[in-house]
Amino acid sequence: MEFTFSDDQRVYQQSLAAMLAKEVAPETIRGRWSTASGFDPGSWQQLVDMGLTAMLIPEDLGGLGLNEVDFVLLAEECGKVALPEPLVDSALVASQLLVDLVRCNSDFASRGTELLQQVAAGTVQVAAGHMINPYLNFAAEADWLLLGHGEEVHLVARDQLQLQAQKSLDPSRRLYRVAWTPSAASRLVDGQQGAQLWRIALNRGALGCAAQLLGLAQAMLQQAVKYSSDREQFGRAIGSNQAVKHLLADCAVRIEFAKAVVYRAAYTTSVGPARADCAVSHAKVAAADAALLCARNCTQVHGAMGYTWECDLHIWAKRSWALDKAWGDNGFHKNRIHEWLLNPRALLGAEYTFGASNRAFDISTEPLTAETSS
Amino acid sequence: MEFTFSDDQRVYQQSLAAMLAKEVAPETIRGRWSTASGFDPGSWQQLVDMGLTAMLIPEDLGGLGLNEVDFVLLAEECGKVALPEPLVDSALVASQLLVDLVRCNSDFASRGTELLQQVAAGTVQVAAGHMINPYLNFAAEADWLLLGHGEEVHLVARDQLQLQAQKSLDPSRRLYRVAWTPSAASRLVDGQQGAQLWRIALNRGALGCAAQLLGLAQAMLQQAVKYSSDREQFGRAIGSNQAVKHLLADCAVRIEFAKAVVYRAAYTTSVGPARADCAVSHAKVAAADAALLCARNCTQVHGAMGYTWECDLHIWAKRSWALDKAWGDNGFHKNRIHEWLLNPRALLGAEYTFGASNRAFDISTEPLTAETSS
Amino acid sequence: MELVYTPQQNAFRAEVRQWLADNVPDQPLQSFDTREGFEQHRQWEQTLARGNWGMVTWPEAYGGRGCNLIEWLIFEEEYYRAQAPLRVNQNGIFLLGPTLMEYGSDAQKARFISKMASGEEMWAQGWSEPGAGSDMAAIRSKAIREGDEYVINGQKIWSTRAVFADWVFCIFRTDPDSSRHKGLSFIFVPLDAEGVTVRPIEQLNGLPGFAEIFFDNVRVPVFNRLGAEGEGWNIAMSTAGFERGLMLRSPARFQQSAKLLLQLYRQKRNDILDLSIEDSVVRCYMDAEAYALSTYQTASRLMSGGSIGPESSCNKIFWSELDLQIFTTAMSLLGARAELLPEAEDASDDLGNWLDGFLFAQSGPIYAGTNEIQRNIIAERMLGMPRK
Amino acid sequence: MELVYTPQQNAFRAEVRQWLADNVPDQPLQSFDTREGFEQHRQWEQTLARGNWGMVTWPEAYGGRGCNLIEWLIFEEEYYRAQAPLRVNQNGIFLLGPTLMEYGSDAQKARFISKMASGEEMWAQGWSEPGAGSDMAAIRSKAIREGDEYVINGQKIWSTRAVFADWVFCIFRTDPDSSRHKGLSFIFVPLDAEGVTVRPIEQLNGLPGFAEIFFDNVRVPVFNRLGAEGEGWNIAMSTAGFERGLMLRSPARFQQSAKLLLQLYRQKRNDILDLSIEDSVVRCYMDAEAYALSTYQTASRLMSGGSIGPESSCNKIFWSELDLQIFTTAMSLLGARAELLPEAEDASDDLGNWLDGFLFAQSGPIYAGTNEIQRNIIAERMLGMPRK
Repeated sequence: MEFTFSDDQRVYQQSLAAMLAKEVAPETIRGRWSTASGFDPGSWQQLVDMGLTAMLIPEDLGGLGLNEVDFVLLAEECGKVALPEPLVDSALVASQLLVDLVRCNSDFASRGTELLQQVAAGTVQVAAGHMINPYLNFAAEADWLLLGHGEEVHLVARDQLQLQAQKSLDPSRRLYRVAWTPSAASRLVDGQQGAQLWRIALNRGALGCAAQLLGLAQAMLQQAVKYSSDREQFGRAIGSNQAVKHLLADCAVRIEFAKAVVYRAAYTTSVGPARADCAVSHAKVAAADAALLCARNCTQVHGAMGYTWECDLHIWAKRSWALDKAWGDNGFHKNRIHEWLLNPRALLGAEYTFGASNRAFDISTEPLTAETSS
Repeated sequence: MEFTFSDDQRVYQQSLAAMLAKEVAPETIRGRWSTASGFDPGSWQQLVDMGLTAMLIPEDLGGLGLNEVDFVLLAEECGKVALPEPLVDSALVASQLLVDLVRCNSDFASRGTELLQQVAAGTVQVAAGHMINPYLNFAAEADWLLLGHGEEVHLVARDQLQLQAQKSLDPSRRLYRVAWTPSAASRLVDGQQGAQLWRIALNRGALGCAAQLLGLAQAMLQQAVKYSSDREQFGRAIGSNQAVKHLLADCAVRIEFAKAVVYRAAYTTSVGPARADCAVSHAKVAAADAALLCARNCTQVHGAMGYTWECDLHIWAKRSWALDKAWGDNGFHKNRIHEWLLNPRALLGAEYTFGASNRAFDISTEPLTAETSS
Repeated sequence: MELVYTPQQNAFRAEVRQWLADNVPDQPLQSFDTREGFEQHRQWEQTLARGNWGMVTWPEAYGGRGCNLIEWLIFEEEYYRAQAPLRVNQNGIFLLGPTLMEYGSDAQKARFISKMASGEEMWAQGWSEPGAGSDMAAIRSKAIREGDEYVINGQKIWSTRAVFADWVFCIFRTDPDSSRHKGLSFIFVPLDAEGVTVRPIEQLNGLPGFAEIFFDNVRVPVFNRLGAEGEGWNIAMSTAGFERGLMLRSPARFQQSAKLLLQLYRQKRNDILDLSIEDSVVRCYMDAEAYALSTYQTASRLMSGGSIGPESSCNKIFWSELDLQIFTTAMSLLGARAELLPEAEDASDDLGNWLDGFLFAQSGPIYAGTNEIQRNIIAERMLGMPRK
Repeated sequence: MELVYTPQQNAFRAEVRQWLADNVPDQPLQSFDTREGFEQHRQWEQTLARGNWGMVTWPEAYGGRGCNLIEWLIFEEEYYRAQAPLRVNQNGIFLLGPTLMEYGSDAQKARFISKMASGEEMWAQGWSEPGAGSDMAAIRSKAIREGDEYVINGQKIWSTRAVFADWVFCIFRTDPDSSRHKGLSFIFVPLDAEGVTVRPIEQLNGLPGFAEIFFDNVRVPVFNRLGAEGEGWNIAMSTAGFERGLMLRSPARFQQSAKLLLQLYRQKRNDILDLSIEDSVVRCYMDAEAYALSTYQTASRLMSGGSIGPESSCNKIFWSELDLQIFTTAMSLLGARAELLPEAEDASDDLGNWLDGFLFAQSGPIYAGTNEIQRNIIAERMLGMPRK
């Protein structure tokens, strides 16, 4: 039982943070808003150069073979800067779905492997559309799209589909409604296999959201602390008011108790993404709660300034409001946990916090735990 | 449209408040706790002398012929002092149920009228057991009890039933489980008529609870304001801390917005107790929310002292916790409103705040409003 | 207590309803935070004024109807029920108007009120300054008397509607040696005066709902001062009192939102998994009704000679938190599509104005005195807790 | 990161589970806030001590097992799972014990630790005074040195377990001219010493969970002072640090409560109308798990050489609010019968200890530093916000 990150993981996190601080400062995000694509190829190339598009791809498929625990701190950093580019969905969901497809469809193995090598190298982008998300973020940037027809998984080239842009409240998000015609040629797996793959993709997508929301929450809190310490009213810093302190202390508490939940979800996904439903749903709910509270309280602490376009806070707040509902909203995820808690076969109690794989004593039947429930 | 109390109503309220301040001070309540009955005949007699047991009985049946609007401020005062004696249930529910029985059962008219005169004069006590309350408070003090068998209403003498005392967390409450044998002789109305009477009784009981909860909330807030203004910590009154101020300001807000809701429920009950479901349920929920918030925040403001038996605060807090669940708990009452809101025939919108009786324009069908819904 | 409308009140409601049915534009107007939308709303104000519906509580002499508060509440209920346009002239008719009637000279009333009422002159409000937001007494902008004029230098911020309005009412420091609440005066400035620069400030939705105003040797006649020199603070407090009094206008707004929320809930509830959504919807409806009931009670009390006290700070907290709750619940009901802007192709009818309302609701606990300041006021002035 | 128990850890869990199954009394003990219940709990402590299970993290030399923090967490999980008795000796083994090991002389350790461990001597805590509750530096009770003794005068309050305990550890002012944090010393006093008067203070449930202690020329040997004279504040802060460190003991308690709540919910849910109850139950379960996860993470960090910082104030707020939420939700599930005392005839099995737990939960946000003070600490020390 060991619940800390390794030095390597922390070093990677810090390198990424340093890079992002330069590449994705608020003024550069505002710059992207006025471009047609909203996508900065230079920043993306730097992410590629740091290995982020390759890291979760297994070594035998041309990647670095790292896992969700290695990635979760990086996704958190992407949240902290409100990175517009869809790195997290791309690396954590789309590439991983490609890997899964390579593993379960031998006819696709060679083409898929080639595609993964291009993805790792940053020469090709792949996006995954999931039925839980009505729109696909940055679909126009993808060369290939993994899409569902029923539960089947199809691979479609961008020029084979129609994209209808849909403006989001977050100008960094570039949503598209995707219309396309499925064919036998585009189908990679049938519905039976696909159902499991989409379920795993959902868990990965929600985990990525949770990690980003955790980062967004911390970034907003940091900004509000700074603003309230600098800004004076009635002759003293507004942050010296107990009411302001307590608004932000409440944010700190929620963030503090979302962290381990998100990291547990990353670990659980890394060892068994199909058995991570509850761990991931818990992470999504906890991180979203923290981010929504920070959006509210940090806006409040900023006063009228917090309600303006020119104050950077809304860059984080709007992303939080959007990600709260992406990859399954609060209701969806709480409901997954509720259904599990009501399952009479669920194993409940402190000794199962980390799942039944930890049990050391006789349990005659094969009961459900948070990690094995459907 | 006139939403104020009359001078007479305010004067009556003040007279009662003055009397209660003497008769029901915390030390006298603590005195009752050590007695077998928990009932103070002297205080009861003073309530009788002030006309409280007679006031809601119609003049033609020997009472004062006042209504729920006249009574609601008095019930609120009973809450403010956490009156142990069951005046509110007795005057607002039991006597009124007797009145209803006299009106709908001519065979019972003369005996019922006699009983009402005795109730008004304070020589006899009648209590009403309702199926929504598992126990009957101060059942042992009643000479006669109105009880349900299915939906039938029966009148039973105390010596015809078995009482099993059940200790409440609130030592002022004297709960009893009531066991008895219904007979044709004890039955006053059948189930068809009874159903409507019990429903009206529930509305009156919940209204009485709501008014008392409103009083309890105000009393707790007042105590916490006083304590925090007097008590010093770190060299100044703890009430000068913004965090303490805001805890209590939140209480004030909830109380402020429960008041008109409770008074509207009193009015609605006075004009049509069978059509007061939603108004009463709203009042119960709003007043209970206020009282529960005050119990929590005012305990918090008192610090360790608020957690002791010797501090009077728990007299009010425990009553609040008990009344929150009496005459239908929060879930029951919110659910009545929810069902009404989902009824496609419900009239919704600001113009129906006071019910459809206010409409001045053509509405061809006879739609439901909060006050006419079942 | 008699919670029934009189036949007269019912007749009044019917009249309002009919007039609105005949006059409310079929299509929603553009946002008044755009140039075009502002002019559309100005026209609507003029339509209202022509029917004498602009400010029903004002005396008939000023274009009103001399209505009492209950009638005003009825008017507002019908107004929101008809989904009539938002009031672009709110600063004028609800804040400055009553202040003018109380403190203005006859000549000032004659000059300003009817043009305000007719929508010909639209007003912005100019109180806050950088460094003097919630702490209004920290105002530094100066209006120095020179003969029959004041010469104004300084800066205002968070001035609502100032981007497209015609006039702004401000408080300035007329005694340069004064401090805090003293030496301030209440002065009107035309926004096209020489030396005035208006810098729009965009809100969360990207539209300039307020502005920063710079005054560089701006000259206005002494006639533009309301009340005596140095009395600005008291007059502004009185205006702020009217602002708090806006609660008398508001309940119908929240009841209408709660009703729309309920309709949305009825449509979506079978698709919604959220375990807490029912409770939220019911609470929103109850709280909106509680707010209305409390307002009717206050109106009755005021009509019997009572006054609005510090308990109005309770109102600010209650409605702003309710508003957040209503729109947050709506966003939950809309789920993943809630983030679409109204101009998105897929933002079909069901998305309505929920997103814009959600963004606007974020400002409720902030403007007109933050809720933290309101809680201080409740604790100190209503409950009597110690200041220090 | 490897979130799997080692085979050794699993074996340890199995051993704990077996021992508890063999030793936990069949019938629940009476409350330790009664004389009889206190002695029952003392016996249980002695049983634990005989098995070396009293404080598994202590060195074997002191009757412990030298367990690391993960093992301690496992022990506590099993302890709560077995519904073993509450720890009456908590002040001793969790607070004073570690302090003694850090600051005590060898002679003091020899004198006090084993009797504490064996349950022979039970400890109360004596820090607060009337007028010095959250503001501990305002202490006025004095211990004046006379030769080899201290002469103690003054008063302590909110002393948990003091009604039936044998000893109390206090801080007193040993330098009468000192103020605030200076001139305080950490001293042990036997509660049967001449001049000591213990006045029980009854809690919300009517039982004396704490006491006021009066000291009237009480004499204790200088041997009873822990650490140097004048160092009392630092030592007490270290003890308070251990108190905050109690979080390392707590998660299992909340997880067990949440599990029982869930079982109650499964039984009652079909009778329950409350629209928000499902959400509450799910949140309680999630938050209890979040608290456990966070604690495992902290334990891992501490085992890698990290330390507990101001973020422990987050713990206090989180668990105390969670505890309130769990028991408030249980009361909602129990409905109108929730108010019955455990001794009521109808308080059959389904009512359990929920009411007593609900009452006790009210104290959570108050004791060991109110949540308001914790929020100040978070804001100032963890977030770095300005003090004034």
